[in-house]
Amino acid sequence: MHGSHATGSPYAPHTEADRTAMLEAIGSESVEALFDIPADIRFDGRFDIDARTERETRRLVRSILGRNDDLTELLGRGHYGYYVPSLVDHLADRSEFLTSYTQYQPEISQGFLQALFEYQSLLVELTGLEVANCSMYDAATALGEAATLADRVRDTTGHRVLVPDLLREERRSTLENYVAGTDLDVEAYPVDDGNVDLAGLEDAVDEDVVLLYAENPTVRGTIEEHLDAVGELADANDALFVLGSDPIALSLLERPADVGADVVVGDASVLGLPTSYGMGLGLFATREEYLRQVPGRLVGVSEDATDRRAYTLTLQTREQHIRRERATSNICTNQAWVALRTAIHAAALGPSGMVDLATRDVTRARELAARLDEIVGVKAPVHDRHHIREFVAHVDQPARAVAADLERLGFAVHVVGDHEIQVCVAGVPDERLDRFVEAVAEVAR
Amino acid sequence: MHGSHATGSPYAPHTEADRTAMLEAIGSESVEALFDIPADIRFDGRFDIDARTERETRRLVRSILGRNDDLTELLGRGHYGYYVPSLVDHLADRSEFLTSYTQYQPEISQGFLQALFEYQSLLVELTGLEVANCSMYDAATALGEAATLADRVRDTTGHRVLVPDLLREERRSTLENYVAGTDLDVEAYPVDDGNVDLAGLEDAVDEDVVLLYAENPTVRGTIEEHLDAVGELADANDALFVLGSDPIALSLLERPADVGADVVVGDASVLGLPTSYGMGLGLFATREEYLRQVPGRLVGVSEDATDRRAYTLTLQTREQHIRRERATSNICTNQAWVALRTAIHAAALGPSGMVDLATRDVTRARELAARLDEIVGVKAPVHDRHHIREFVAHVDQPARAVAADLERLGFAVHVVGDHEIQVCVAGVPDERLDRFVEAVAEVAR
Amino acid sequence: GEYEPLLSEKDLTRVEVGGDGNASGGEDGSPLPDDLTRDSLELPALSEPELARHYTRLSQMIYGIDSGPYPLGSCTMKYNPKFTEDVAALPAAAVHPDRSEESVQGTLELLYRLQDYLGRIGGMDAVTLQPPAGAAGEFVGIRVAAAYHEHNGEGHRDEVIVPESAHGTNFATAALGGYDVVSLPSDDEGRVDLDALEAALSENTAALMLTNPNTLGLFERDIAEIAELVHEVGGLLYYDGANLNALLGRARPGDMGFDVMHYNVHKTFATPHGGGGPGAGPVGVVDDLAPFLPAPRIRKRDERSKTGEPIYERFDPERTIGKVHGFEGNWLVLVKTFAYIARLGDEGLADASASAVLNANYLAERIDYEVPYGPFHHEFVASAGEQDAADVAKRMLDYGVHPPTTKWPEIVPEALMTEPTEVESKTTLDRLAAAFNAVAGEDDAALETAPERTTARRIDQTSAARNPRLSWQALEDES
Amino acid sequence: GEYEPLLSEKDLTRVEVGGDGNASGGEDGSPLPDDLTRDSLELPALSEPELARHYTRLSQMIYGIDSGPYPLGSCTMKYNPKFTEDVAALPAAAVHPDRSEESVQGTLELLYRLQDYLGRIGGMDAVTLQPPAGAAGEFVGIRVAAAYHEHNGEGHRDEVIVPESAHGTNFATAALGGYDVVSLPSDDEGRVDLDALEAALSENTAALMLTNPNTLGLFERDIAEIAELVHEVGGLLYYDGANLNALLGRARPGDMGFDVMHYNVHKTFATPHGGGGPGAGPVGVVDDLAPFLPAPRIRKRDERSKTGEPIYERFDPERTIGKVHGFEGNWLVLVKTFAYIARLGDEGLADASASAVLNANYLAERIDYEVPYGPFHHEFVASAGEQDAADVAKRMLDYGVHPPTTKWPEIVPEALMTEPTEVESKTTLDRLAAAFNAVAGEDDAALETAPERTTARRIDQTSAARNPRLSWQALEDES
Repeated sequence: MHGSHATGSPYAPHTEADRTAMLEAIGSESVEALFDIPADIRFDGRFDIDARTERETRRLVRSILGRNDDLTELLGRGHYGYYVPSLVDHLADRSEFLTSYTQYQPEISQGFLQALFEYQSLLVELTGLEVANCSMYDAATALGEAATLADRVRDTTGHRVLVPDLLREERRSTLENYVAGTDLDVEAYPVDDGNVDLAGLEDAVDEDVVLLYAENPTVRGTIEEHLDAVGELADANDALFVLGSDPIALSLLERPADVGADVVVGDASVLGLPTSYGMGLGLFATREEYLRQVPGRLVGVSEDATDRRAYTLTLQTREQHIRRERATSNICTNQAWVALRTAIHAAALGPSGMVDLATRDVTRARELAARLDEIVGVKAPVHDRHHIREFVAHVDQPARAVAADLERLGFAVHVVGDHEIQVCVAGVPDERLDRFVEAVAEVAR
Repeated sequence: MHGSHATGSPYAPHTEADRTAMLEAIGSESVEALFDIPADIRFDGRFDIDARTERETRRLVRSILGRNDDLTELLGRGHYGYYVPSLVDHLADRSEFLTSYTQYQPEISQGFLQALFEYQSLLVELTGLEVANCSMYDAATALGEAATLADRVRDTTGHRVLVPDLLREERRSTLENYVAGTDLDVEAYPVDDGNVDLAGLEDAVDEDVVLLYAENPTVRGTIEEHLDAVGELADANDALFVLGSDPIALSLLERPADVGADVVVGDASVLGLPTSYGMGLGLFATREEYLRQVPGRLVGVSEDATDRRAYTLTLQTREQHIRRERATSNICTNQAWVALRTAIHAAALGPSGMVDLATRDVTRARELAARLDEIVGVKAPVHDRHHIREFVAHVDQPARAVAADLERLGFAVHVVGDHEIQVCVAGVPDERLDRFVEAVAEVAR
Repeated sequence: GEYEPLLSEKDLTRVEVGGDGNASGGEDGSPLPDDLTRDSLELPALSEPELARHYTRLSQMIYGIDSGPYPLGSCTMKYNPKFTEDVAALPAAAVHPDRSEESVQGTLELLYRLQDYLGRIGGMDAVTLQPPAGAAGEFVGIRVAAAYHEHNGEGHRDEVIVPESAHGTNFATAALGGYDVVSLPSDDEGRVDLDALEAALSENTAALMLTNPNTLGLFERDIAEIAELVHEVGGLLYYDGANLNALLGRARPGDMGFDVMHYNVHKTFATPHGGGGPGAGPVGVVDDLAPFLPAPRIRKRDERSKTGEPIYERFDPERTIGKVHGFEGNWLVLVKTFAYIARLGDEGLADASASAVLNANYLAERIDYEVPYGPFHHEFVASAGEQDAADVAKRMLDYGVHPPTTKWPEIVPEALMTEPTEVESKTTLDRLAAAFNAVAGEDDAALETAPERTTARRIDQTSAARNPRLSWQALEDES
Repeated sequence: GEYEPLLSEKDLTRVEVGGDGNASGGEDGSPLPDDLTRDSLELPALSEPELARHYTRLSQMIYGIDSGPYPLGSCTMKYNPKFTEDVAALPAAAVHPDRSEESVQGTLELLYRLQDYLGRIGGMDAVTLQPPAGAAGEFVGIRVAAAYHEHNGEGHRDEVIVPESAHGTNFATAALGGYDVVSLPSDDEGRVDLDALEAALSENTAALMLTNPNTLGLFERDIAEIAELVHEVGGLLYYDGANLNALLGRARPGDMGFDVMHYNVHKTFATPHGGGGPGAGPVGVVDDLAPFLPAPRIRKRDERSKTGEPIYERFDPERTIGKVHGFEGNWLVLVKTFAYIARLGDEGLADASASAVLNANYLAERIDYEVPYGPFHHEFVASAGEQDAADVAKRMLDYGVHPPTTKWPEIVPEALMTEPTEVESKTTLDRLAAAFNAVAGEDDAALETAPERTTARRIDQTSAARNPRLSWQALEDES
């Protein structure tokens, strides 16, 4: 594209004349002479990566990704494909947002700081907790950070972290890596028909518990019916009550603060990101009392030299670049731009739009379950609970075979048991659901 | 998306409360009462157009356009599918460019004015003429405007406009509409083997000719070999010599000023726009002596109150909003945003990139013609001339049948005679050309 | 605002063309004989990062619809829904106009549906989508009228009547069509003077061009009578669609007696203006005029495809005037137009007009400047009174808003022609009113030195025109 | 710069949830029992035009890479090629991570190829793409090291050595991994002090974390000896990839003796930083460590598809540490990374490093501030001397450029850590140098009151921290 650059980086601007002038100024004979690398470890091979034109590169990626099948995804379990309004792309893609650095110079970053401040405020409203940071990587790592927070803030000598035995295995594994450097151990408590088994939990809890984790909705799409009791159990044992959720569910379901949650984690990118192979946005909110132990970045309000309101990253002494090994987390780069997208999407929906979306997730899941339940060879939902977005269905045929057959018909579903599939309505248009019901009827008997 | 607007325009922001407050301020009972329309012509029917969500609308358009076949287009004849660098989209789509109005308030439009000034400068370099306007609609309308310019500037009482008999019929028809309100008549002069038939032209020209039009390259992709002679003929008869071309061809071919062109018209969007069903950008450049007769907008340099350089639309007294029926044209909205895209694309290529692109258009067309010529049943190129981008090939089979067969194999070509097809290499990757040669071999014998 | 150098001030690189100096490097010299090539080409050679910064910086020196209110009367600067850009960018939209009908059924279907939508919205029988802008639409209307009269043996009709307050394009278009323009004064209430109209009409009248509501925002209440008068002498009634956004769902030009009209898609259907285009100016006509429309139009075939879908085809109207664009107009703009209409539907379109009219009336109520004519619809024309309207506009820039159209129509002294459109909120209208009122309270000195807070301060128009420098080459020659 | 109100200052609408006040209107009340729902939700309700203006205005108050030079040492703010956004936006990239392998062969192939590219570039045998940022990559590296030692029965190793001048994440990551951090001072020339290293190493050493070139831009010339020393005591050598952009095509961590490394894709492969992420921090390891990498990784199957294409599958490394992300990392960022590498190829990558090093050396030559250590590569650390480095940075903002990283590494008093990257032209470097030099010539008074020409003036950090107001709700409570 850039005429004088037949070879070399198309994004490096020097002409031969520039290079010569610059070397002369430096007093060096060649660019290579500037590299102070001992000969014995010099790399004189090649990576064997061909350079391509922009157009060829685009065609290469298109051709590789073209191998992905074009399926209607009825997939969820922590990652969702809601429709993202075009506005979100157009605004978030403005290069000032997309290509700026972390806001260490707030005087020239007010716009991003304000957007993140508004994102924090959105989460404060949704959770009822006073403090939300401006992002972790995803739900799993946010849970891991909550555990290290628990490790820091609890007075007790406890070491047990309790999680439901219905938990995405990836989320638990991530948590285990996060606590590997602490004395904490992760244990599971029982679940009954898709909800916390309160009696079983009561048996499991003792003073050694520093963190009690529950999710609402659960990974199977069920809505927890006795969260307040879970919160009380945690409180009674001086354990941190950590609740997993997301902004859409939180628009409709009980407010975490009202059931005693100390920390809320989850994936906030249910708003803002389309399906993106699991890329997410770690939601992290907590009570004010833990403010100085919060991991990640916080945007606060201050004043500038003319006394006008100004935004800035604050309480940075918690962070790695200042506190080093005593930081509240090692996180540096987070998911700021995704938080921006989430904030724009939420603003585009407005409060009614968010409540409506969550409400439709309940009614559409209920309706789909009822329709599947009418099919010979299918029972849905498996759990006698309220659901949002998704539910598990029993199939008389082996679930793997049913899923494979559905895939041939253009639909992707989860296999979650030998005879259980899980389906999610989020983002799937009505007429696709109609065709899905037909497809299930075709393959399930 | 906007919660409070279940019905109504999603882009009108009023809540019911706003509306009430505003009506109260106005002193009107209802919005309908503000419409001062006699009852007998009130429309009380419906358009019967359903409202849709943004997502549904996107799916509707995608589904309609999905009926277009996915073909490799070897099509040209005035509209081309060059690769447009991603940079062009990203910069031109910045909403300040895309959503601003004509620069009647230059103090808050400096950026667009400068970009258009740079576009004008690009055309000045390419044509060698001193003045370029900041766009007409397309090549055909630019030719029409050139004719009305000729009508205004010529002292003679002439009324003949001469165009080559090899001219896109649409271009000639547009020209005829533009001169319908004048005394001018459009006539064709002969072409010989894809070039101006100089002898024939000499016979056709007389003092009555006010405009002599030629194209380089011609609609059949041939390069004119004696443009200077054409220019001399025009000059000798006091006719305006109008040359049709485009920025890519002009990067390589003879400079219009050097062959005596008085006006250059053409489609500048060969740079900047991908294939877009004929949407274009009318290039219009001329000699300084015709400055005050130029149609369309001109950006000039001036100074602001602090003596800093500033850009502004200038010589507006030529235009319809001031001069009304004595304006040099009726044009108001032009193709400014496309001119911006063209300017960015040209800048991205740089001078070497532009010359290279045009050079490849010559060599790749030549090579493809040679390869087709080897196929039994094909002779290419038909014209014994130099070509750029495209050429005509003779096929022994009926051309319509060959084209239809090629379409079934995934290739679109022009049918330009009973046994002539025309093919264009612009924007077609090499490997597609390879497959095209195979396809022709399959269908042409 | 910092000064941004011209591209040419950042770099100019001269590349030799042809012969040994060939830029294509690897090639054996030029592929063409020297006498067919230029000698050299001198343009800026800059890298992608440098260009990204250049154009980003330029964009920052532009006020767009996403910057704030843009109440340009008659220009109808609405918010442009972002999603329409996405549909226009669909790869399937990128097709060549010379494709076979069979292979572009999607494009033809979209065009067909848009023809149909526009016909319903305007109350017209047939629509062409070819004109690439409003003025081009006017030209089609005038050419169609001419062809119609010619066909009826009335080629002698050589006058087009245009109200004094009409858009400049009306006059220029009539002249371009070869007509003598007969200018029509307004009556005391700002509307067509029926007596003057009767006086102007004659057997030489080809057409009357009219905007309704007119440029003062006033509905021409006598439109039925006007139509009758024009038709009586055998003339045609042309509707300038610039102000159609005031009437959606409440009145249709076809029902008022108009024979031919153009639609300004950016004004009525929120396609972006692009700093001066591309636009689109579809034209609708009554049945009698349909045979004269430009070629091709799109129609549905009687038969259906094997899969049961309708099949679309191009056709040339029987007595077509031919072409007014080299291909079929500004396709990408038409895609956005279609998407906008399909998004809003009946209710959305009707609400757009309702809100546009409400907003204009509310804003007029809120500003201190006098508004002499009414009742107006989607726009109003205030008078700057003792102030110079152009200065008022410059000063409004300092308050961070875009000013109205000024000094036109001339029937209002020091006119401030104001059209907020439906997209402004009450809050924004209040802010806009505050800007008007702040300026209304200032003295001439403040106005004459305005603007002070903009990228460029007041620009010297006279110097630009007296000494035209229209390219960087001209600047170089100067220095 | 004009103040932009908070969304909540433009509107706050409370919507009742559940029961009669249900926002979903048409529904028969809430679909859930009241005790399972919240009572209400209060958020801004604004229209698309209002939001477009809000975020457009916010964007105008941000300095991005398209605004000008961004010479943040160690942060490597490069120009982000626009086309990489387009490939990441391809509809085929929008897939769910729980899809069957058969149905996401495209995604698996891209990930496989990227693993392979990164392995070659770093000289590593196996690569995981899962870590969603550089610090997450460090954490994977430390966890892998721990698992490796554990597997070898050396779970007692509880120390990680980190040079004083290292990135803060190195310390924090080692601590998060449960290690004691042993801090290592630099020698007089700014490099690892071999004697100090020998003293620090022991049988308790799990790993040494090192950046090379280090944060002063200096190549650790003794890297071979360092590797030998670390390996001798059974420790592992960790490469912090933050400065890899200095070495592409000239030296590879694997060849230097590093056992494990992370790649910062935004620093080395020009993915956008997004104002703080998302990033990606792939980790490469030598063969011995490969069994411990996170699950899953991607490999090619032996057989091919019916159409002859390779088939890719996920697999769990034999002794995997498990997961460090709920799914498979920041996929969209990885797509951009792949596209960047595939665009540049060997020559482009090598040129990127060459130009980055040339630019740093040229800029250092041009500025008046002293640069105490060298020879440096892609970055250098100047000293502000008597001036306060943070004030220097604030004042540089007034000259329209982004300042360097300041006050770090502490080995240089009042450090100005400067990295122009390869994307800056000589002209821009000269402009940047002029900004440095203008500030160098100014007195403390000018520096302390800076910045003056920015959207916000100097911001009071102390007040923000002393009285934390972290949401609009907190602001309301206050007023």
